[in-house]
Amino acid sequence: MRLADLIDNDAGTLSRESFSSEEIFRRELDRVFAPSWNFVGHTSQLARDGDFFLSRCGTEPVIVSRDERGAINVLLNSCRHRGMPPCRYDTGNATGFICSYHGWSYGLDGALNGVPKFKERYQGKLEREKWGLVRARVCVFHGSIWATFDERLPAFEDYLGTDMQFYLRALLQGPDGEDDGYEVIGGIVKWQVPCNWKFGAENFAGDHYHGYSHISVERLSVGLSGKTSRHNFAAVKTPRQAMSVADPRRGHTIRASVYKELAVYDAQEGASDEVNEYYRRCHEARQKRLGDKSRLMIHGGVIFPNTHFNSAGRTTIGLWLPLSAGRTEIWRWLFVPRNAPHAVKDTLREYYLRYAGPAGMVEQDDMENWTAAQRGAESLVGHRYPFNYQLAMGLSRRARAGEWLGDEVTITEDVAEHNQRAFYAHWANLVAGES
Amino acid sequence: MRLADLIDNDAGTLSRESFSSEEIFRRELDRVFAPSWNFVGHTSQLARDGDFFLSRCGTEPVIVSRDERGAINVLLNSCRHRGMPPCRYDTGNATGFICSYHGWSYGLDGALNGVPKFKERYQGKLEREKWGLVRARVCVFHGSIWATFDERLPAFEDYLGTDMQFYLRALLQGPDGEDDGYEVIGGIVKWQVPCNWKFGAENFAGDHYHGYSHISVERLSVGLSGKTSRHNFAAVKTPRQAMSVADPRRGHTIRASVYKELAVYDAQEGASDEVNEYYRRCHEARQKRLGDKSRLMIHGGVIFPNTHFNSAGRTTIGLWLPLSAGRTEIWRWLFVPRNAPHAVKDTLREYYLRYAGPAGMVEQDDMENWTAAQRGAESLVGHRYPFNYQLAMGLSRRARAGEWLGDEVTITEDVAEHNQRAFYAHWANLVAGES
Amino acid sequence: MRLADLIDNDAGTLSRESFSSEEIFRRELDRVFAPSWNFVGHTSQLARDGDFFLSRCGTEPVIVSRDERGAINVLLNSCRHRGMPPCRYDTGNATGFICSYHGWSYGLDGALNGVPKFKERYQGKLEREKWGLVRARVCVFHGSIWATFDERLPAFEDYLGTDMQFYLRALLQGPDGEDDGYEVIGGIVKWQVPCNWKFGAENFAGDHYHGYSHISVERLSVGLSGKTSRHNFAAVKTPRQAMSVADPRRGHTIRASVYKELAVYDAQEGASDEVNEYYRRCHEARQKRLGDKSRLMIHGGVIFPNTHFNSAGRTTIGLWLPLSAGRTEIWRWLFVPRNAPHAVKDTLREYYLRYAGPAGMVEQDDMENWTAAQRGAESLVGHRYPFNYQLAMGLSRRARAGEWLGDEVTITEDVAEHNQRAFYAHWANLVAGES
Amino acid sequence: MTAADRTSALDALLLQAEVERFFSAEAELLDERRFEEWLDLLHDDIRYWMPIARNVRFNQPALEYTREHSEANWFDEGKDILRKRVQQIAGGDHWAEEPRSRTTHLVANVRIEGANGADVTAKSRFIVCAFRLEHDVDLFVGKRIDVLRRGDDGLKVLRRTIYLDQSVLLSRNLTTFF
Amino acid sequence: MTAADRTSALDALLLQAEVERFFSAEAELLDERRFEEWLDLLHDDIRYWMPIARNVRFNQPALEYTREHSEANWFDEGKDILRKRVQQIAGGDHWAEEPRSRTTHLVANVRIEGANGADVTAKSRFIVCAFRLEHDVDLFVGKRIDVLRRGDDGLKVLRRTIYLDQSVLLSRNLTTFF
Amino acid sequence: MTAADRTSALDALLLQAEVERFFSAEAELLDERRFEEWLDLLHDDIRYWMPIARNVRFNQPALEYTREHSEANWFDEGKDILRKRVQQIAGGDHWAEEPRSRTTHLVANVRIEGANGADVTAKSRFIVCAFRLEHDVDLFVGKRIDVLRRGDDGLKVLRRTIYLDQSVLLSRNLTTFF
Ligand code: FES
Ligand code: FES
Ligand code: FES
Ligand SMILES: [Fe+3]
Ligand SMILES: [Fe+3]
Ligand SMILES: [Fe+3]
Repeated sequence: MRLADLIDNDAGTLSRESFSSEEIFRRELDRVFAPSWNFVGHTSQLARDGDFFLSRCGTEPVIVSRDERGAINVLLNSCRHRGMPPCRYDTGNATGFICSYHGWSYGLDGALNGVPKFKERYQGKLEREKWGLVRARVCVFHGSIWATFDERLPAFEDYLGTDMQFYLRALLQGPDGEDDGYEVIGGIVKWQVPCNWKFGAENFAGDHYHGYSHISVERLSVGLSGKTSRHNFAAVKTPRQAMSVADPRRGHTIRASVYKELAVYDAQEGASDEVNEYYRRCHEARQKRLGDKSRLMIHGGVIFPNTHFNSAGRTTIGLWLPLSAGRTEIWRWLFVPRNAPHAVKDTLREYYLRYAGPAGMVEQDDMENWTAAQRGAESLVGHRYPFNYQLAMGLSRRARAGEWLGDEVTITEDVAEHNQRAFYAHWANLVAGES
Repeated sequence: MRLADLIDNDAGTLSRESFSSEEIFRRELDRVFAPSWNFVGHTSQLARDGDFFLSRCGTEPVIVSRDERGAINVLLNSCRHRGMPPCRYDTGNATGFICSYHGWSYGLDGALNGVPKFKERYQGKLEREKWGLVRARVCVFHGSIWATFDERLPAFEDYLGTDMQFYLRALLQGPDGEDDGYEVIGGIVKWQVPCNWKFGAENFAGDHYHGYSHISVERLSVGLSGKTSRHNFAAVKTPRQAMSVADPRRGHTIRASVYKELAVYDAQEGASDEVNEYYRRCHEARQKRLGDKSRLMIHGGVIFPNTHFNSAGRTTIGLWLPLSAGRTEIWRWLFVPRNAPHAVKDTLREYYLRYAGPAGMVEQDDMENWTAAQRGAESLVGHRYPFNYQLAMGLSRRARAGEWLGDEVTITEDVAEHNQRAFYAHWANLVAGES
Repeated sequence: MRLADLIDNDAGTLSRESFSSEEIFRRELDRVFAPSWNFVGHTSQLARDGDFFLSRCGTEPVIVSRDERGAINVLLNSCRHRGMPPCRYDTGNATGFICSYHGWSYGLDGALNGVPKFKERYQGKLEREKWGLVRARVCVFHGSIWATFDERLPAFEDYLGTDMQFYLRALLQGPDGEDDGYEVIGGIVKWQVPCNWKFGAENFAGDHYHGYSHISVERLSVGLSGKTSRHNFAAVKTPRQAMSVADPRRGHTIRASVYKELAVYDAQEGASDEVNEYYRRCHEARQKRLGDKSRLMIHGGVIFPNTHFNSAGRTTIGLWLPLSAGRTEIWRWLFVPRNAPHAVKDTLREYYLRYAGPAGMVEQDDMENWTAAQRGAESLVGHRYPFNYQLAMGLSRRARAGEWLGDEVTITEDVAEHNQRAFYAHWANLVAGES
Repeated sequence: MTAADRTSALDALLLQAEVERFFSAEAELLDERRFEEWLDLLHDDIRYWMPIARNVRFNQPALEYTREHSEANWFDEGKDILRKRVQQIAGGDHWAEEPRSRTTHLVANVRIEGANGADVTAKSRFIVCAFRLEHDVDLFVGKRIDVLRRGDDGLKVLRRTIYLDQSVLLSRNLTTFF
Repeated sequence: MTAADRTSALDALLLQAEVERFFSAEAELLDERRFEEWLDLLHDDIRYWMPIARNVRFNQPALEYTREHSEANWFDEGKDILRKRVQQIAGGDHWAEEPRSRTTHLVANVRIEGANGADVTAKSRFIVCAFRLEHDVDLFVGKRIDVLRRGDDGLKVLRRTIYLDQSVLLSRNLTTFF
Repeated sequence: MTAADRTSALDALLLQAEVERFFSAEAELLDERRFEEWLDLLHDDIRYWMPIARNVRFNQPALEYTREHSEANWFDEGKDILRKRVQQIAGGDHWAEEPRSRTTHLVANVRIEGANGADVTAKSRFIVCAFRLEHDVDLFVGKRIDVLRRGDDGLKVLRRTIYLDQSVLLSRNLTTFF
């Protein structure tokens, strides 16, 4: 197919080959993933100097380490001699990394410190300072760690844009509205799904519409409020307005609601008295701290291209790591309020485990549907029939300039495929545009 | 290699890359499978309105359904919204299909009947009548159901041609010679073989020559006559002439025999008195009904490209579904005479089970040989040495015009690779010719 | 990437895509493997007429047989009719091979002797003498059997070159220095490693530098001397000089040492008195027979491209069979001195088993490192950072002309990546050069 | 428990052990390709049935497996056909098993569901792995229900139902016994 | 051995057989999708825990599996959540299990590590295969440690620890019970 | 049956249970990487042999597996080498096992073939799964024949023959014990 035909923004349709063509997948690696900032972890995973953990920066295996000077490094986990990963432990504390093949040794900052036979046999030929581990550019944003190997990419803040800085910062605020209010709980959840990575992107970007996927869990009570439904906020009586927020120039998207008035606390986290009390206090502290802006409830979103986050009572960040057009590996970080009592952390943790991931009663049905939809994207006859993104088309508008919702972004209220359209419009520019 | 060199019709040779090249495989999907009529099932599988079953149309997953008006529909099993298959049951009875992703619902005829939030959020933007399940063209031929997604293809009857209409109709006649005389027994046999789909095509097209593959089962008695050998007709004393019949312009082929005189019934299905009596009566009814034409015994054949059938006491239809150059999925329908007593149906069924498929004592050795031959097709040195199709070359002739054997077809008597040559000549025109 | 940039001989670097690109892999099959001589086995595997075994010639499955006239044949194991391998037994004794598909039968020399229905149905159309199994060119060199399907390639001796003839002959000399002194023990060790075939090539070519890979086994005593370390010669006190020997025009390489004076026997094979005595006698016989040249100890090497050998107390020959850029199958032949007492053969055999292959305490760590290094070769960011081959660059020189070390070859003393550079320079000429 | 309870509990144990030993010995005969001896473990009236699994709606379990005696099954036969299969392999000319596959029959979760008169009904789980030639691997997983009949010469398999978990068989052949 | 030794040895045998029978019967309930009945085999206070495996340095085994009650785990829950999972599947609208997967739970190497009072601790190995739709196959392999408590209505699972050998789960879902 | 028969039948049961317990405990030691303790279960004169499988003509079964003491085998060694392997892994510098693989040893179909004097011969089937790092999975399947010798400190493995069903090993390494 012609790349120009991948998307039809006016019709609100997208070619199925966007999900199934290995040729397009290779273009994505080159034009979407390589020039992007990626979430790689959180400062709470690096409490002490020498702490490290393995992560991924798009397709690339990286070491995230905290060195002797407390600086955070993101290093390509591949020896410069023959490519062997010098670090093979998911997590730990170390003074450096020794490659097990020929014994080159690297510092926590990637510096090539030791080379067997360096003097005798390299005789100055090897410029050691040029052969350290490849270092990524790093940005720490309210506790979250971001990296890229693209030297020409703008700084992370510009990559985010003013408005998305506001939303991402808000996401990382604790329930009491304090900045950098969360910490990661041990254990990153990792699994694979036989579908294209964009099924996840568009789901997290703004799929308010797939309620039918979850009718089984909606029958039950899995949230913290004890009310039927999977969401805690289902218990809140204050009326709210769902909305999709997108930055069309950058591809970032937010799923959110705005309460029509300052929300009353309705024990939506009332799993137990202790938890209830904690959240009530946080609720009040948050309204005091943020005032009118506390009407905002972020459900989640996507930092373009593949960093997904959930909020609204479940703060998790996920990476959708592209393995092939039809296969994706997912890594999920789970967050709890840094200063909460253990009971709160444990209650949240259990809620995440029954909600999210391959054992999550909610997301299991997402995974099943995405996997099945991938087969449809691979149908050859199907390639003549694009996917439909017409939900609430023509109903978006620029956010009211000057208002705190932002003025770079566009918004659609209520259920919509607004964010998906914005995501794919930007994606198609990168994949099909001049490079 | 140059596509022009794929085949040498004069030398009777075919390049091994025809079986192993993924590039040629992709051309096949486009030029051989897309523009073809495919068997997808049988009317006896749809006894009641609302009955449906899943099938394949070439590479495409389809729903075959009988709607409220009794009409038969063949629908691409892929939701128009995001591609999810709205039907995930191999078989059943339903009033329609609801997609489990966002809940779009379709009728038995594929019409998009229900769309959540249709009024509020699609606001006339979504033209529902244009977004039903993709409907294939359908033709019911003497009980067999055929479909294609190609709008430009001629009608099924023309695709078959006059003579092949005669042979396919004959295949579908019961043992007593009555039209549409068979019904499918429950359970389609499905399995995968790591070889190219054409190994099956040429076997069913006309491989009278591979007796050596089956010497082990020929030692034993697996047929209904109780005689040693795998074939019932081995028991018949009336002399007959094997022949290969091919339609060179369309690629269809038939394996058949013609008895030199009206055949005597030699208890070739004499498994038991009841079965014997049934077949004796059918034998006489058939001779009365068909007269001289009853001398014809069809062994099987191929409706181009990948619908295979067996006859001569074992009426089965198989689809060879191409997964890749080196892997094929096979679906096999087993047929019994619609009006036969249970004892006959059960006897036939047991004969099929011990003969055909992955548990079939006969076809197991075919599968093993095709799998091993695929390795030979993949040999790089082998690519310099084409396969040999010279058996009985130059011995074919146009069928005697006006005679009931047909006048569009060409024929070779006795063992030959006549049909394989005709099949591949047509195949090479499609794959290598101007499109 | 541009093929011209694959290698930078001046900088001593090689692109990681050489190991991970499927496109380069396809070029290798065509330009490196097809035009090469390959070790396929040893005459000691063919004691009697009719003996045969299956092997590989590069990517090609072959039968190695000894016919009625005692001649050795290397035949493509693929029937000329439809490609089925006529031989499916790893080893045995036979009068010929019958294809199980249609029963064509071939002689031990590949001649097509039998064709069912030859007279009646091929009627002279089939020129039987042209349709025998494809025969490879064969060369027996001091007991080792070599083959190629390339008609234009020079004779094996010229392919080896004068100096490499000397080294390969030396490798095949028994411990007493007698030519063709080894025999294969039954059972070829076959396994697969998920890495590119060249990781093995450069290891066997001359990786004296990866000692760090083996620190675990160096802690223990696995050699025959009883001394700590994996090598028998670790026990020898006579000083020696490690060296890397390469034929830059042909890509062949040798890992060797030269003792500074005639070495004393230090019970390096002193596993038991019997073994010790045998080797002491051999040691003396060898010095007598070879004189000054007995100072040479070959550790191993590579006959370009993928025939690897080990020596220095462990005589094994291995084939690295390329399956894909990222996967390789290894076949390993184990050799023992033809005339040694059983105790010696058994002692050596046990040494091989604990040293080499997937159960080998030494090579397990090689396999692990190569597998991990392959991931590094696949890193997309890594593709911007070539592998480093600068060890002891600029220290090589032409071997002293006229001296017995050879004058076609170049040499570096001590630890070096000299041989890797020579191997890859030749490899890159073939892969990237005009063809 | 009472002495009587204890005695019957131990009797149950002895039966359990006998059945497990029977299945293990049977598996060895198959893996060692002693097929003739294996046939001797089958009752002359054995019914050997392996239905085909279908994907159906949760409330239609009756449709999930093809029916015996009337629908297509992987196997649905008696001793006569099983004997022919053994004879076919024995000749060395049944190419799908020449050279022979290397199989491992693993039987676990053996639970005796009941015994009445001469018949014992046992449920079990199986994994059958079949390796052949250089690289081929087939994995067959599922459940078995056996009815064993005790005669003068010990237990014989009177009825064997094999539920294979695959729907589309991912292997080219079913040349092994279950 | 003495009569007393013999008696206690036989008692141990009876207990072993009881526990194996319990696990086999449980596996059958799961594979036959009789989930409500399966719940009855679980103690009301059951802790059902499956940690996530990490790759760590050989001398830091304590880091290898995520901790109960504080870190991310595949499962770390009680009967209330397990019951919800059963209720979810029961409806026929839990798409990840509609149509149902075909599972085989194979339990082996059952070894009773100790019994004190009403509680029996048993170690075992499992292979769970889950096939669904036309082609999907998932293989789960690992170890289990069960504490079974004996009550008036027999044994119940009081605590189940499941060590899955995978680190990155190669399957899209964990919709089966272990 | 007679009281005497019953007694000997129960004795057989006790032996069967003892052997199964031995194999289960052994598997746990391996999966828990308590290799030193595992060595203690091996007789000092143990022969540990795993031949290589070849594809041969049906009537030449003697050629199918490489011969002990004279041909190439996967393993063909005694306790000295096995101890070295254990020492190698113990150091944390044997890269093929650093970080450690997660293994599950599953032993089934244990059948005691005979006992004479101090020696018990048992046949069994095994599946050994080895997972390592993020994604690597190896599956080893086959049969085992063990000769166990009873001494003062209980049973020890005097001889272990391991028939692996693979011919070409599809894994890069065999760093686990069987
Ligand atoms: S690959 Fe790391 S030191 Fe050689
Ligand atoms: S994919 Fe079917 S409704 Fe969305
Ligand atoms: S393929 Fe060998 S005879 Fe036909
Ligand atoms: Fe969802
Ligand atoms: Fe056939
Ligand atoms: Fe090494």
